[in-house]
Amino acid sequence: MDLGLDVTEHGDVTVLAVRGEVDVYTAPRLREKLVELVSQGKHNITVDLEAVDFLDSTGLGVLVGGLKRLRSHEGDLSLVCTQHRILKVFEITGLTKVFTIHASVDDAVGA
Amino acid sequence: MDLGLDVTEHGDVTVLAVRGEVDVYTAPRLREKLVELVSQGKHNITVDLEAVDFLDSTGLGVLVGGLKRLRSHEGDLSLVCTQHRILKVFEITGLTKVFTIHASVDDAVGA
Amino acid sequence: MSSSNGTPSAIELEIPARPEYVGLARLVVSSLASSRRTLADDRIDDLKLAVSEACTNAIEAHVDLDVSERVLLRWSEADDHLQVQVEDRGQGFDPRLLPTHPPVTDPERLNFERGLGIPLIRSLVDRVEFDPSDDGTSVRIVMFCGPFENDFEADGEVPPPGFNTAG
Amino acid sequence: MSSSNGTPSAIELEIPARPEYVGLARLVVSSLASSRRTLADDRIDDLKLAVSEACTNAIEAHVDLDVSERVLLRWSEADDHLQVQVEDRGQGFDPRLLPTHPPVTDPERLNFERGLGIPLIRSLVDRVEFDPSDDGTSVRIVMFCGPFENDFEADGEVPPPGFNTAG
Ligand SMILES: Nc1ncnc2c1ncn2[C@@H]1O[C@H](COP(=O)(O)OP(=O)(O)O)[C@@H](O)[C@H]1O
Ligand SMILES: Nc1ncnc2c1ncn2[C@@H]1O[C@H](COP(=O)(O)OP(=O)(O)O)[C@@H](O)[C@H]1O
Repeated sequence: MDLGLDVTEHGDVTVLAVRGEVDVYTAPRLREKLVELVSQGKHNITVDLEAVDFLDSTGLGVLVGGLKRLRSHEGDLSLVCTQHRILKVFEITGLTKVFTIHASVDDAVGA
Repeated sequence: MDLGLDVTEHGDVTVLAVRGEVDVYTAPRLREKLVELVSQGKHNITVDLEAVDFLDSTGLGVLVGGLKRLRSHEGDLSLVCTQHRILKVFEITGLTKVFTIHASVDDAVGA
Repeated sequence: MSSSNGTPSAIELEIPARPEYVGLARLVVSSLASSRRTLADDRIDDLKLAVSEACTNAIEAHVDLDVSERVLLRWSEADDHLQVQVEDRGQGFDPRLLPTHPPVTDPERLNFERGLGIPLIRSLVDRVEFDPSDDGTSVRIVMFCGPFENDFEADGEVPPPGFNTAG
Repeated sequence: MSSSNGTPSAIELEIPARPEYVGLARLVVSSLASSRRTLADDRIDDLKLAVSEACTNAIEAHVDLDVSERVLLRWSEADDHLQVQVEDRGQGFDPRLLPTHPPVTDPERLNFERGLGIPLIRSLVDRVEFDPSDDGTSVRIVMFCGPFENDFEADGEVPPPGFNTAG
């Protein structure tokens, strides 16, 4: 089971595009990548979830942890997500009110 | 698990396009369709295997049975197959020498 | 041959209690659920996520124990529902004693990276029972389907009990 | 929890002895095999077909028996090979007594719609053992992989022993 993690810079926004399934097996890699980006001074991160097939509570936990870490650096972690089944997980847990969720990477980096 | 079976007429050749997995569960439906076509007087049948994802010995058996039935009516059953992994099953069992195998439906109906 | 206690039509998958096998459990459940024509695609996704959460908890329950412990997933079907049971050999827990989360608007909310699994399960499936014992935990998940599907269909947009999303 | 006799890292799938479940066995085997990076795609296809044939035989061995009988598939891995065992509770058979087919150029060849499964298994995998007993049959399939893969790789184009393709 592969987890794809691609980083691109858009002005002062760092976009982390995630591909595949985020679960208890793969989430640690996502966490490490976020920690690495923050330690490189990237404090404005958008996580693009459009190519994610599956996201569970472990994945949610990693994103919440990333947001918390960035806020402590006066930064932010936002999301790109339009897939119904992924959005639903944020809705059920009330996390749509915690994260800024964009409809596209363009929206996110222009915002 | 779905098995798709589409019949089209090309002059005096009847093309049966099979889609999906042919195994012990689905092969009976393929057999019934072949029997039905023969009983309708279709004695020149090409089975198009290009959209088949999986074919096992049960599927081979049904095709051999169909060929036998058609030969007894002075007819023929040929195949369309270019997929390596499907062709391999015919090669291993020596059935490439029993069936005429075409590279396309056009080849089969023009032949 | 392993013990086939229970329904003859049950399907059992036994995996080592390790994170890399949760994906296999999901694959098996979604394959079985989609051959059950009466379950809509989004309900299959719900079931898949719920089972994945239960398997994750089962695997985590073994973390401090013998790594050779195993997790059993048992699938069975009836006319009007399907059932997935996830069994582990962990230390058990009391589902009534789980903490509730602060409101999402509370800055404290960000301190809760964990504890989202069981509320998710509760909200995604039609029925869930936790049966902890000294020998481990059995989680029984039920999805109604077939002729009764609509009667029991949950609305995924409404936050379930157990979450506090009020401002 | 079912008996986990044997390797702690083994994965077991137990299905009812019915044709509709062979597809699930294939799905599980190909998913497990593809997470094993050292096995090439065409070898995964070979393993999948061989296991499917073994499961089909196991299911057919139950046809006249109690329909509630079950088939067990056990997956295990070692450094240089992976192994799939398929166990049934059928009447058993003697693999040495299977008929050989007439040459493919013989018109009689068309009378053999059956009997292609075991020769296929033998040709597709690196090692296969049939272990019939009064209680049923166990088929053990081995594929070498990892550092030793190339040494053992079979050439799928060559007709295997057991088939007579000579004119
Ligand atoms: N199968 C289980 N065995 C033992 N404890 C469990 C089990 N499932 C859940 N728990 C307990 O319930 C807690 C809450 O679970 P959950 O809501 O899934 O969140 P998380 O797993 O992220 O902590 C877990 O931290 C664990 O202590
Ligand atoms: N697991 C099994 N239990 C009992 N008999 C078996 C088993 N596997 C194979 N056989 C016997 O061996 C024969 C040949 O099997 P095979 O080559 O797969 O062809 P087929 O299944 O088409 O007959 C079967 O017809 C059956 O009599």
